[in-house]
Amino acid sequence: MAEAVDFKVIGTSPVRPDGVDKVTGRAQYGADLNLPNQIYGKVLRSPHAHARIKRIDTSRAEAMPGVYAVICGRDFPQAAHGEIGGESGGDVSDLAKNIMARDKVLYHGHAVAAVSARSLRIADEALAAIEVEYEVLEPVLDIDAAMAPDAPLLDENCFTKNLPEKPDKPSNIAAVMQLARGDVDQGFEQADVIVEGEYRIPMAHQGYIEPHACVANTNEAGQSTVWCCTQGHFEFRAMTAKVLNMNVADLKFIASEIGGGFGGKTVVYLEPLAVMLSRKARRPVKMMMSREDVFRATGPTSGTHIKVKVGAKRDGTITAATAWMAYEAGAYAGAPMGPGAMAIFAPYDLENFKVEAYDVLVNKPKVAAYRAPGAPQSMHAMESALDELARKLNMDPIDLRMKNAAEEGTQAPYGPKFPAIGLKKCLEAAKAHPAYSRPLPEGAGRGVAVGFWFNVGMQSSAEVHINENGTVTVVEGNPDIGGSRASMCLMAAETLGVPYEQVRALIGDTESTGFSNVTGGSRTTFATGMAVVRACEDIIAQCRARAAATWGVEEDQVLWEDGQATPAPGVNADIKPLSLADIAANAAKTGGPLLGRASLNAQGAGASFSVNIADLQVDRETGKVDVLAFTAIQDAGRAIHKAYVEGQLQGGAAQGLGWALNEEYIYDAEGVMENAGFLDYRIPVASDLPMIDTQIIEVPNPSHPYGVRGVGETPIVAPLAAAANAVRSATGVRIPDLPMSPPRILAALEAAGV
Amino acid sequence: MGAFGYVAPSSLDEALAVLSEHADHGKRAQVLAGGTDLLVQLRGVDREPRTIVDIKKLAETNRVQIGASEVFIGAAVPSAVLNENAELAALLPGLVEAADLIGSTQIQGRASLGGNLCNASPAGDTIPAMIAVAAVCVIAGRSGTREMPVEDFCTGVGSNALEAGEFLLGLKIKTPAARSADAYLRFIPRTEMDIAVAGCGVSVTLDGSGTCTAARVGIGAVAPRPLLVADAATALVGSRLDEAALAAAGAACSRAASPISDKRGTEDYRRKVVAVLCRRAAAAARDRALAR
Amino acid sequence: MSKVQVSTSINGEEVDFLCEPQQTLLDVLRETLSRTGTKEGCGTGDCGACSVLVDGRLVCSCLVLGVEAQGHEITTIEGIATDEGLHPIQQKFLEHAALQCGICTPGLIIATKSLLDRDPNPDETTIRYWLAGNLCRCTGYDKIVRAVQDAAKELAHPA
Amino acid sequence: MARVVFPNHLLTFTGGEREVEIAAGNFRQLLEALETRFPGCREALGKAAVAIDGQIYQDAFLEPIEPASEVFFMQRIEGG
Repeated sequence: MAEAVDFKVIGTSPVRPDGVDKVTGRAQYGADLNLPNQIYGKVLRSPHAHARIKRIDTSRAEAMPGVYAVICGRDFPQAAHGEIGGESGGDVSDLAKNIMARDKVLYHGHAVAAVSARSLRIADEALAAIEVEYEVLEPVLDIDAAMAPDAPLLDENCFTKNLPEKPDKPSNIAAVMQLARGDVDQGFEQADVIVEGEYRIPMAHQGYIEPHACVANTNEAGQSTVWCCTQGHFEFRAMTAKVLNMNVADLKFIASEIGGGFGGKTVVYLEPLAVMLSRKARRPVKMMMSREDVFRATGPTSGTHIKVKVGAKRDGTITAATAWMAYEAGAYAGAPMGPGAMAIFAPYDLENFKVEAYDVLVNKPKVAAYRAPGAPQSMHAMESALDELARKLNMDPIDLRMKNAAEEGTQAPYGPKFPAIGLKKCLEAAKAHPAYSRPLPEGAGRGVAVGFWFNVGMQSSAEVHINENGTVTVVEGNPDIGGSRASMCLMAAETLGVPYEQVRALIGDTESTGFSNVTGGSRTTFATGMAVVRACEDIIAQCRARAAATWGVEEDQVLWEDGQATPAPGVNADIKPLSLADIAANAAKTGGPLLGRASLNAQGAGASFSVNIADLQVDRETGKVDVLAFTAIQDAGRAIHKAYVEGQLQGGAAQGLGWALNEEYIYDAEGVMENAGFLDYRIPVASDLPMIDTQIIEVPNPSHPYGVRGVGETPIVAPLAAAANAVRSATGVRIPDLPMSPPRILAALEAAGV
Repeated sequence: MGAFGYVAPSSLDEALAVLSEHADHGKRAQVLAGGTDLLVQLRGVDREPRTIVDIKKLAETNRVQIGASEVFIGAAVPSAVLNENAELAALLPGLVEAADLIGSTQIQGRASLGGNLCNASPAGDTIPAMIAVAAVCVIAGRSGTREMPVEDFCTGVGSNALEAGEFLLGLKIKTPAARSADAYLRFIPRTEMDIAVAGCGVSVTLDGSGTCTAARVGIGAVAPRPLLVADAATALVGSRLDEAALAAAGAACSRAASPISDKRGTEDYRRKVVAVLCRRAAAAARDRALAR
Repeated sequence: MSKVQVSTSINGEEVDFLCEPQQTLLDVLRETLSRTGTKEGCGTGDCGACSVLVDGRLVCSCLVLGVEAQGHEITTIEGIATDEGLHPIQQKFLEHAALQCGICTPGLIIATKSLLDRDPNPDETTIRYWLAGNLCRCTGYDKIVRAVQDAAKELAHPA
Repeated sequence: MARVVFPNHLLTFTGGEREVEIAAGNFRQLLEALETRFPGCREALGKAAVAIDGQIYQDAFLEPIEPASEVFFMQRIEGG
């Protein structure tokens, strides 16, 4: 990383290249494609949370006029066990069963059959004509009950993984994980003060506004083109190929514009069904989930039960910390308990700690990634406990965190030593921020909390084309969820030394550009950005060579400065610099079109830390919470597009506050989700929130040419505890469980007698 | 299976004829005003074919008339139109507030008092407010129109007193006298977009000394149907609407409530909060009446 | 099932279409007329992504029947920009980075237009409550509110 | 000799050994050396993420390893 930070365009906030189409309704999202001859597919879903499928009779539906195809579990190839690979992980066979149940349904809303028909109405009527006979089983809905030795089993072949020896009988505990260092018993003995807490959080959904949708078009040779909203069309292609036992080369995936994902659009649900229906019908099949389907049958994030114990000396030094954490996986193994366990103590330099984490099957939808998967839940527990610890020690909560904060060289709880990180700078900024010292109105409270996410790199490809007039087209493979085209253009413009307006970025389909992993893990600006920069460097090298050829000098006698090839000092002073446009105009004579390429597996994603300050007011008669002010401070490494970095901080804050205050999956005793809609799954609306203040800290990531750290996930982590700590400060009562809904707050206040 | 149909009668007679014809032949017809409940039901819980009878083209259901002694609000007038009517908002601020609380701006562009009432949700926001101002339902049927106090209109969760072939034409409300005012408050977890966890409408009339001479209190979302709480009114009448009287009225609301625990709130919570809302709404109504 | 013929006006153009009586206006716009700028986020009036104006009145098109469009004037996101270019609201949404994924943006722009048509100078609270029916999951609303405030200024005093 | 540390969930493949010292020039050689020492561990270790001197690699292969290097195997990290 060069010291000079005198950037021309990086750190500005220009209008995104795809903007006009998105404010005029032209941009095409998942459900916006209509093909000639298109028919509609719909899914029949289980009315039971746990049942064995005895019989499925599709004959009446198949005979209906206007019905083209009916499929159910028996029509699918047997998917082999094996890792899906890529970002999402998990088991292929589980994925296959999750998108279409075979012998058992494991949650209310689990797909059991699908139809394609001339119209949505006929498809609905066909679904109603499918007969399914179930043997209803007792649902396992509560995480503690699921872990009990005598609990009904979701999967008779589930033997807990990662134990020293394979257990002798199956259980709902799919896997355990432990992290430990030092001697916690001794650590607690050294402590002057010990706090303990127990925290429960129900499942929550990403709540992207666009329901999943796709159009699949299969030809007579079995080749399919699939248009869909996805965070990663290459990985969707891979999953579809594995689930359907197809050749990847026979599948072309085109990523539509995507209306939000937050991790929820990293796995397939509809796409393989649409391919099968389209193959059977020999027509394009369009499938769209309803909002209810999205809640019931796509992956929310885990509900959790977490216990934390922290001991410290009088001066605030933490001597030991332990955590026990159970994460709901939903119907199939794969809760984010690993990252949750690795994140919980990550901000702190601890000598003695122990974390025990469980991946637990319950009769609820299989969880999917949700923004910093696993970390908001576990760090809510730790950051709440630290708030209590600060109170017991009579210490400022920021000072307590500063006393124990990790910095460069600190051995992270998950293993490696941290390179340069920005936690201490964020804490200093929070302490100095006016939001931390301004007076609070009557009845309000202030809470602070720290957030963290690892961030990932992974594989990316990029191509840079120089058009004949010197304008630049960047082609990459990451769906743009939050303005990443603009970031790519900024990095390309900065590297090439050309104006931002001269660069356009587009997202290629799986046949027109190189492989990229999903847009997720806060990796796109980091990893794909790195590929774009390298591809631009490839262009620069080519331009220098062509300038050298034009001038009849050696390549090392040509420099690239301010978007043009210039002769090195001392080289024939009469030579006029050649701009990108000049070189492009003459490209035919110097070797043909200019095309730069890069592909990489980006390493060295930098961890991103945050500190949030929340001011909340509690109506003591109704338990209602108003958010008065919120400040999000985060280390972005380097903000490429400043406004979109702020937007990530603000959006994460809003999601975290929603999770803290109102969002939850509510189930009845039979395992039916009772609030599968935006009316009662209460995400924040505009009038619920104040302006969200942001402060971007920049501790450049040494592994990225411009210092980028991933920035998208960390913002959702700290708001949960910041809100809980603010309610504690406002009321004097610790409410350990989320959401802190009005009935829960009022009941807690009454129980505490305040 | 029958088929869906749609008619938009342009006269009251035509509307009644369609409804009667369906009633007589056992065919299902459903009246459409703003459609904000009906279309949600069509998508989910009730997809059965029927004839949809759109009453928005009738003069009567679109009428808002403010007379010296009586206010008439047509059954299909959208909330937004009520909210934009400054004269109405000044006269019946509580009722207009309640209409303004039904859903989003978008919903208010369609949703009507009449539809909110006929849908007969226990949590319908305008119903307690209408109870508070003693609104009277004007019901059209083949044998003429009949009237019914609004508190008698809802007969249970989702059921109302309309007979086959009848529909709600509008609501009549006595024009409030001097030193009379109403207020409506509801509790929701967010600031907007939620269904009431509890709601309370209060209207009061004060004499020259500020003593309450008449009151009505309606509560919602705390029983199978919105209720008129006579005991709460009794607690207010004769007082100067001081804290003690307000608390007594609130307590009466808690007693009258028979709430359930569900995804929106617990029984205990609803019982407590309806008292808080009653106190706050009565204080707001008092302050408005004093200012008149 | 017999379809009904409907004559309406969409963004100032006469449009005739056939629809089933129970089909929503949203469904007609998107699937029959391929006017896909209007989005579906929930189908139950809870998210505002399908906002359109009917005779200038803001509604959710998922809660309007296609047949009800007969004789009315519908305005959708496709009708907001003019021959002169983007509407100032659209321009300010872009300048303020008031969209991330952009799926809620058409609905928000329509809702903002209906607000500013009525109230050219709304305060922050008014803006937030008027837009409460338009869910956005990406932005936390901060930049949206700022874009609306700036658009109001621009419309009052064109630069 | 590089210091190599295993998390609990991989101890089944190392016979319970948490920490070993291995001489290797790069990660591929390290895996081979570990396979020799703990037969059958290669597949699981190859799928894990690894931190070499503080740098996390999701898919390490030819990354150089110095005699003084610290190598931590860890669970792969996902993201939303």
